[in-house]
Amino acid sequence: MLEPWIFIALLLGAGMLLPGVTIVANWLLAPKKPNPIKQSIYECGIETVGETYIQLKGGYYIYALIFVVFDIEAVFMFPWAVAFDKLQLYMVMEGVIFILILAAGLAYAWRKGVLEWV
Amino acid sequence: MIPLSWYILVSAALFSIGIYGALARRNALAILMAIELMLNAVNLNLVAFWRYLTPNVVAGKVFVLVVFAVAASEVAVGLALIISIYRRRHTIAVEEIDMMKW
Amino acid sequence: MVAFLNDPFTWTGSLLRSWLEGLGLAPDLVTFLLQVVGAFVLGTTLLMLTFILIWAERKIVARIQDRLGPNRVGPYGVFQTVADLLKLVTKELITPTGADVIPYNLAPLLAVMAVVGVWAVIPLAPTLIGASINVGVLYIVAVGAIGTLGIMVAGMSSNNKYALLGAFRTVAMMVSYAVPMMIALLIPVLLSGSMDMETIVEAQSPIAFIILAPFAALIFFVSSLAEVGRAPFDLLEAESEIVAGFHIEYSGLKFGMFFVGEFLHAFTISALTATLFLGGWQGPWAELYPLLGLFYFIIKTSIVYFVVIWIRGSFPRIRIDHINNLNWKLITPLALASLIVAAIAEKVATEFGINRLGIHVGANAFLFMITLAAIRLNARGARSRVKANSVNKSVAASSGSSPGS
Amino acid sequence: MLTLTQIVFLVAAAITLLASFMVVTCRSMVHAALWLIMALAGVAVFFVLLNAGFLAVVQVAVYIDAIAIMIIVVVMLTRHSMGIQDRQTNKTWWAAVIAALLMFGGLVLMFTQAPLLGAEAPALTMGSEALLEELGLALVDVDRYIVPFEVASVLLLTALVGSIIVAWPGRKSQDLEDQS
Repeated sequence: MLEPWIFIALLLGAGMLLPGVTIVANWLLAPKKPNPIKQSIYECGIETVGETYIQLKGGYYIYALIFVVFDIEAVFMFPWAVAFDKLQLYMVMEGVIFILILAAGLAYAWRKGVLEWV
Repeated sequence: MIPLSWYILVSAALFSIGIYGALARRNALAILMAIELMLNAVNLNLVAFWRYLTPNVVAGKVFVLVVFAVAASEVAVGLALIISIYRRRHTIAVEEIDMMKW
Repeated sequence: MVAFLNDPFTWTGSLLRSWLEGLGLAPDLVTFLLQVVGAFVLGTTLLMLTFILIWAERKIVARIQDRLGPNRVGPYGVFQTVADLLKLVTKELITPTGADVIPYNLAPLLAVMAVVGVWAVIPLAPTLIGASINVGVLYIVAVGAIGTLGIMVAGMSSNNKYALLGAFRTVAMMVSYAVPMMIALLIPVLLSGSMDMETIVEAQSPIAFIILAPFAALIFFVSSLAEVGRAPFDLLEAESEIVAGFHIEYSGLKFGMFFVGEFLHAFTISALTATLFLGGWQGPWAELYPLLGLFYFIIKTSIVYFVVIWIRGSFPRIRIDHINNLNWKLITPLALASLIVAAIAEKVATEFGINRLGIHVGANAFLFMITLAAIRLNARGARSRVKANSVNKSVAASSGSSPGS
Repeated sequence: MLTLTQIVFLVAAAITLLASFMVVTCRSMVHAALWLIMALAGVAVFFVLLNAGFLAVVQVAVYIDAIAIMIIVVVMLTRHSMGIQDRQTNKTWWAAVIAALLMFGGLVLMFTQAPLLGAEAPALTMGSEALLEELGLALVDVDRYIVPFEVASVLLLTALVGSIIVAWPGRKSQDLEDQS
């Protein structure tokens, strides 16, 4: 029962190892002559003003929030969709109600003007 | 084969670490993260008991799903509060948010 | 020999297995070793595939734009990518001052890992799939989104304002488009009654899901394009605005790995679209000759990939507020509506014994009309707003952008 | 002699506990969030070992993709509040240590009373596909978990609306804030 998961773990490991190996090869082959100007941030072009870790605006949080809510929704809907063949009509309607309740949340965010990008 | 007690030990340790984080940290965000750890410990326990004691009852999994929903809502509202407090008071250190204390 | 040509995958697997067991290894260990071999073969193949993908993309985009494209290194410039790689390999790896070293170096690996990991659950041929798990679809969502994490880590750790801005813009966009993508993914699951990719492919044996649920296919395709950050959603490298986006501070192959991840991701979403909506390896006689199944799969994937490149060659980059409006005000409601429509249509078809194909096509056509009417209404509103603004001679505030326009 | 699953378990446990320890002790919030992701991934490995593949994938999809990203976004939003030089713990952090140790001891003591501690996991009677289908059926069955199912959606709706009300200052004040 665990076999496919072992394969997934191995593939994820390979997905990290193979690029890792090539990067190490690059590191071995490449010249290494560090100097402060080369390593300065954004070495060519206009220097950025102010500190790096700027304050992001609140809109990003709202997007992440809506994503989280719909993510959980999808998580609840997936077993429902898997069992779809065996559901009776009223059970399907319950799922639809579930979707509609969350759609109301989206509609609220829309009305409130949260979704506009400034 | 892994005995049930291993899972319980790990989850108890995870929960205790979460308790420490929630009680000791000053940063409200860190407290939220510690609470996430505690919720994960609970989930781990639920799944472990489901697997070892009642593998044929679906209740354990439903409970875990509900915990996911609760965790997401809790983080969402908690982070919203943190943002709101930060906007007004410019701090997220819990010691300094003491308006309601008196 | 005939057995090999019919089904080379099982044949090679059993040959290797019998050889290893002949060496006296335990069956469990042999299985594990075969899995190791399989994982590394798959991973290496995918990474090698990037050479062809980059070359094909440059060539096709050049043709679309009436250019020649790479044509110096090798016949038709096929070795151009190899030359590029050799150049990248000899570049110095620069770590910017103030960078967060471990996350900084981990980010490109995460970006590649997320893409390669998706291929574990894609059935390449009737007898060839990495891991047949029963939660394949959700796995794709979960692992694919790790790429988002990689981008975010890259942006945060390189200590550069442009990188940070680019990363968070990208993350906002990816996170937004993940919503309709997941909802659209629910529809094939619902139609086939399983999250296992193999079952989904088998369920498309008479009719592919693109006919039953064209809206779901379109939404999945568009939103995964955005999820990958392909043109026209390539905000993450909007050179004119934020220089190069999150990978500005990366050099050498670390930068190259982001590139590999990006190209491979575009190919991956083509493969996913082909698997989930175009029937994957399904085709005449594919069940009998698995090699033929692989051939069909590659053909279908290539067609979708060609469309991806075509889109890249044809469309200008969309402005970020338009991207967000398009998602939240058109695609997400449409995805929710089409999920509800698909659920009701499927249930009605099975409960009352109505023709499944007919009711699905009819329901989607109905949905299409409603969408068209809504877009038209909205466009009329936007036009009248613009007209009113120009009559008032006031400078039209650009905030009145309309969805779907 | 350890079997493969036991080795995987021990490695995952070590990583999870180390990462969660780093979450609560790390000075930089960004690093704490990254460690949190690692701890959550470790828990996902446990779910796989417990034959709950669906929950493992959900763990990654919900926690790592959604919640962790939201936390990181808020870390960046409230970046100026506490630097890494600031004091990170309350003055009464020693009380927290005691509470945590007491909790651990109490939990272990309590769990020693639990049945079947050393038992092997019973074989699953259903295939994983059937388990998932069973879960889906149970969620919408009127006699079983329909209430939690619908309440979850209402809860999420409430969280969405509430968070928007709390965190969204309105378009006007947002503009003012950006200018200042």
